Amino acid sequence: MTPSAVPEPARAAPSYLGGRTTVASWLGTSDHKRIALLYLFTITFFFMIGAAAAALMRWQLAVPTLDLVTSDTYNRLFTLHGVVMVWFFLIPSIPTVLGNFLLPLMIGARDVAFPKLNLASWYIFVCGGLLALYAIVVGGVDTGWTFYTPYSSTYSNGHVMLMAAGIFVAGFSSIATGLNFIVTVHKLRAPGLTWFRLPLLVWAIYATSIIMVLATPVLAITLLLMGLERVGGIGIFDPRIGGDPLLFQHLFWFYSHPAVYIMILPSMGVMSEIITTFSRKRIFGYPVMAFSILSIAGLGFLVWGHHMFVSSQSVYAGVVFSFLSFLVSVPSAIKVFNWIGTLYRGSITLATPLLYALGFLALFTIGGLTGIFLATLAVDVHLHDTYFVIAHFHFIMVGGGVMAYLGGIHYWWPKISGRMYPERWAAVAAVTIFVGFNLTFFPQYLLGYLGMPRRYMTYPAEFHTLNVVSSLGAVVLAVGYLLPLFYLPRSFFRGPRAGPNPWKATGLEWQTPSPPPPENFSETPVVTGPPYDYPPL
Amino acid sequence: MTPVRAICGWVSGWLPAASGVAPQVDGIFRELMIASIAVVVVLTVLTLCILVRFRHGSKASRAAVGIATWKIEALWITGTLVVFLLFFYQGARVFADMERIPPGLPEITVVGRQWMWDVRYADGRREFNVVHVQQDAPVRLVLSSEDVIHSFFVPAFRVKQDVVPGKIVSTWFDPTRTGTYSIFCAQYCGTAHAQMIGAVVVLSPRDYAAWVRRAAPALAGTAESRGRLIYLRYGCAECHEDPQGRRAPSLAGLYGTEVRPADAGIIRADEQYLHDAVLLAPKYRLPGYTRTMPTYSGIISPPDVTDLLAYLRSLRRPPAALSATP
Amino acid sequence: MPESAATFRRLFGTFGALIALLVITAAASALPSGWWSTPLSLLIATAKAALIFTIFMRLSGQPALVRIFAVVGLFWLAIMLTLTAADYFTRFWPG
Amino acid sequence: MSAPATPLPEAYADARQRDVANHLGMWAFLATEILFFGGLFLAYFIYRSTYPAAFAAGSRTLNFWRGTLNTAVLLGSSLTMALGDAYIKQGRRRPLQFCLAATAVLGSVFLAVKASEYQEMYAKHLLPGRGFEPGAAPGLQLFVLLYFTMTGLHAFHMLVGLGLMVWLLRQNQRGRFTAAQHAPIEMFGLYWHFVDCVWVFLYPLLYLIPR
Repeated sequence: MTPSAVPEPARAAPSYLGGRTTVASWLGTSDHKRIALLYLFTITFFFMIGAAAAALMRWQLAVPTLDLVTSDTYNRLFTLHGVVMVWFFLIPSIPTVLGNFLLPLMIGARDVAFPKLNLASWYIFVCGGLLALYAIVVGGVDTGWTFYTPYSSTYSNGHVMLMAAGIFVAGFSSIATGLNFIVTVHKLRAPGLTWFRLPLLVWAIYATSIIMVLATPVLAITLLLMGLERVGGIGIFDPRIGGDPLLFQHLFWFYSHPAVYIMILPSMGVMSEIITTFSRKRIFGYPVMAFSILSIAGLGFLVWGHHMFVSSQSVYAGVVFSFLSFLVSVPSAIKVFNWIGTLYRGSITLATPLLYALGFLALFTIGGLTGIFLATLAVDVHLHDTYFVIAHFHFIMVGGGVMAYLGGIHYWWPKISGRMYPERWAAVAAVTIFVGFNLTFFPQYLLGYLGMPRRYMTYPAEFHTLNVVSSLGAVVLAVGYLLPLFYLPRSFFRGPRAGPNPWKATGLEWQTPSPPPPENFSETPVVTGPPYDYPPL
Repeated sequence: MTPVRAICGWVSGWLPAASGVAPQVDGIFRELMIASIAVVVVLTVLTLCILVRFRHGSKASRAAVGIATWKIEALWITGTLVVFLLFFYQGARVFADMERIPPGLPEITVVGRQWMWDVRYADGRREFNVVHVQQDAPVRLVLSSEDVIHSFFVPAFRVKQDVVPGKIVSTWFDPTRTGTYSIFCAQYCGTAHAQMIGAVVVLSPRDYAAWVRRAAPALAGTAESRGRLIYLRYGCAECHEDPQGRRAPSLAGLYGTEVRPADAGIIRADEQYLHDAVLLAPKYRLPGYTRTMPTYSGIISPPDVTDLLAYLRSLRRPPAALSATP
Repeated sequence: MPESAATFRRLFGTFGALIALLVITAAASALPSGWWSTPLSLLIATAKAALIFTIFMRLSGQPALVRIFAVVGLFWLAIMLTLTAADYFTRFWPG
Repeated sequence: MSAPATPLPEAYADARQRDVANHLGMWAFLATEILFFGGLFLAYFIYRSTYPAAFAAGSRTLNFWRGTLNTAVLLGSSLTMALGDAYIKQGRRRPLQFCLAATAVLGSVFLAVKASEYQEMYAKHLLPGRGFEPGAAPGLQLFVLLYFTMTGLHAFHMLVGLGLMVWLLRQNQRGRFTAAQHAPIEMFGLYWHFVDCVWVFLYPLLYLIPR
């Protein structure tokens, strides 16, 4: 049934938005719902900065040699795009916004385990963000988001220390959030809510939190060592005294590959929620889906070497990491099959969240399959560090991560704001993003196969036509991303009122008024049945 | 499948397969493309049919699926795993061939330096950003970097090898088709990373011989002769040709043999060992010598080190004259 | 849990054991070394750390979940060490 | 879980639940510390296997006796911390005050001995960088770099610990801690014992490399 606007519900309790609305009440809140909105504004701000850098890069790359920016500025642009998008948008996106808002609601808790730590993690995130912003404003960094030594520690003249400090601080926010969610899921589940009755988004956020807690410290030590080497002029990665730059790569990728699973796992949780609701059917193979999430989180720590196949890493290690990389992609494939299995014999309503979910399904499948190309040793030798890799991770991060994030925002918008988003505009935006995305990034697969290296500001003429298509696609994608920025804030104040459960979905978060009262539930709910317990069709 | 095979063939035909290994890599790439396109087409059609057939309000039957779900799950888990392992095995097999360098290939030293490729041939000729090779004559590239990490990438040969400072890495290719193929630097290395482009010129045997005659060697004499001058200029003989053999080990015939340092088992004295011995002072302590070798980094320039290594490699052990070797 | 005199005796006992282990490992390093000396010193260090974890940090009295949290960090560290070693110790493999 | 008589400020049903949650949170934090130091242990492990001779030489430049003394001092501070924790569980605040002070003193002694070692290394031109002893094997400078990084990071954690102890001493003076409510002491105890465990591994790896 299409979401019908519900007459003005009797105001039982003031919502978390009501009550004290002074600035101090927002900046001093320890209510997980308000902290979620604080994160929402912050990461949207950073998304726009990263997107602006991407727009400039696509403009520069529209023509083989264009002097829109100098090569130094271009290097700072792609570093800015990488750092801001990875650490200040993608990693916090679903866990800190949807996770913060929904985790306590979904497990029937009053708040997260350590509310004050939750607010502290937002402040730490803002401090890290300001440091990184300051580093960008005063001149930026030209090392790439990977900070490979010896360039980053000895030869770069950008503000590497400031940027590394910003990321170092933002890492602690990631650890604090992860730690908070792990203890919350273990300790604050409602009575009767056993592990196998948890919604899959809770599983996904739990697994993501484990990766956040266990991977981020290695990034911290890596940036610290790189910083020491840069400040002291001498360091353990310095080849001049026998150090090995590959050790930096091992330490960096030990964090950074699990980090890409931090970015994609929550999206898989959102997918399971949206697809079950809009096909009004129980998830296909719940235990397999839950174990797939955990095995992705676990195996994700074993595969980092596939970033270093051609970096003079030993052949034996290459074979080991290639094998493990193939293993880690099996759970993702299973999840795609299970989502389609869930749609099968369901009663499907094509609302915007499902449009985003179907977009995710298509783009994540292509992204995942091209990941197999890169895991195949012989083919990776040719494709490594080319635009094929750029297309691969954008299909996963943007085609998968951002689509699921937007789908989640639209799906839970009635719960967050108490009002419905405009269905027509939202559908237009979803389709525009899907079309623009494919136009932008699919040509890059071909460019990559033809051998166009990444991080090139100018390129030989034979790559021209595909780059023009990609740059045009970027324009369409930009329009697609701007639309929600207009209609969502408008609908926050003037959208039609949505009742507690506009989608008629199962799940504890839909059994409380929307927007929910500060203490979430008047009395702690008791869970009796399995998750996604839709009546047989 | 013919249209799919045609598309893949058409796409992979854009980039010439100009080296021995290229057809194998393209073969695996084409198989991967066919499998991926097949999966995407099947899943898309399946999803679209489901969306239409099971839309809200349609009359299609919603009875539970007869087969136990775990059977279906087991089916596509094993199916996926088997297909993946097949691709893994093929990729690893071809990769092992690509990495195992056939012995005895002519060597070209390529030094990556911020934003150029410094190419030196065995007979002393030196070029920048251009490598001349003969058709169907496999060549071994001895790669090193003087500053940051670069990556020697020739798309037409499907060859790519990161060039890490402080490390000598070798790769090889067998150019099968004549023509000029671009070299890119694939690993970000600074401001002019995008301008660090070179070319591999593959000549037919006749043209290659003409080029060898015509191109005047940029440097006097061969690498070995220049190496000997460096060997004498820095007084290596003073320790390494000590008649009693007490000050330092003799270097004659050292290249390629095994060395027994005090505490690290058996090490082969290859380029890396000699390069480190000269620039970084010996990693391992050889027992029984009075002098500790000073480090020459910053004293002997890297190009000279390459020539010195060439000279050391040419030093064969004179038959019985040297009694001093340990 | 009630803090009886036994707890204090246990603490002092543990401290004694730690100091004893320290003396052993220090003495062992003075002896002529062999292949065994590094593994031995690491074994003793692990024993000392285990003592501190279980008694001083009271892991023995904690529910299973807390003990898992205590060990998971070490397990992940082991993953990092072994897989990186897989690269460094086989660099000369293809000859 | 019975409905709480007075709703707890946080979302917990009872104190036992919150105590376990505190321990879970602290141990998760210590897992991050294990991996944080883990990066350094990985670097040590790789470079020691690449430059065995230089690391053995480097280990000989360190002052064995001061290292051993420091280990004993730190084990002692762990004991006093554990005693303090046991006392407060009996509700006895004065012995806790004494134990905390003893732990702080032992921690300061450790840092003082460590500072003297650094000074001695400076005197022997073993500070990494330009002033490094000319002609030394490259691995030696890597060993010294790792020595300073590992012990420096450990010393930093000790300084943070001392700072927290000052705060705990003031809180205890104001009678904040009772037998029922002493989570900060227990959590700090875990942190302090962990820092001691790190040194337990640093000591043999740096000081006891066999000849």
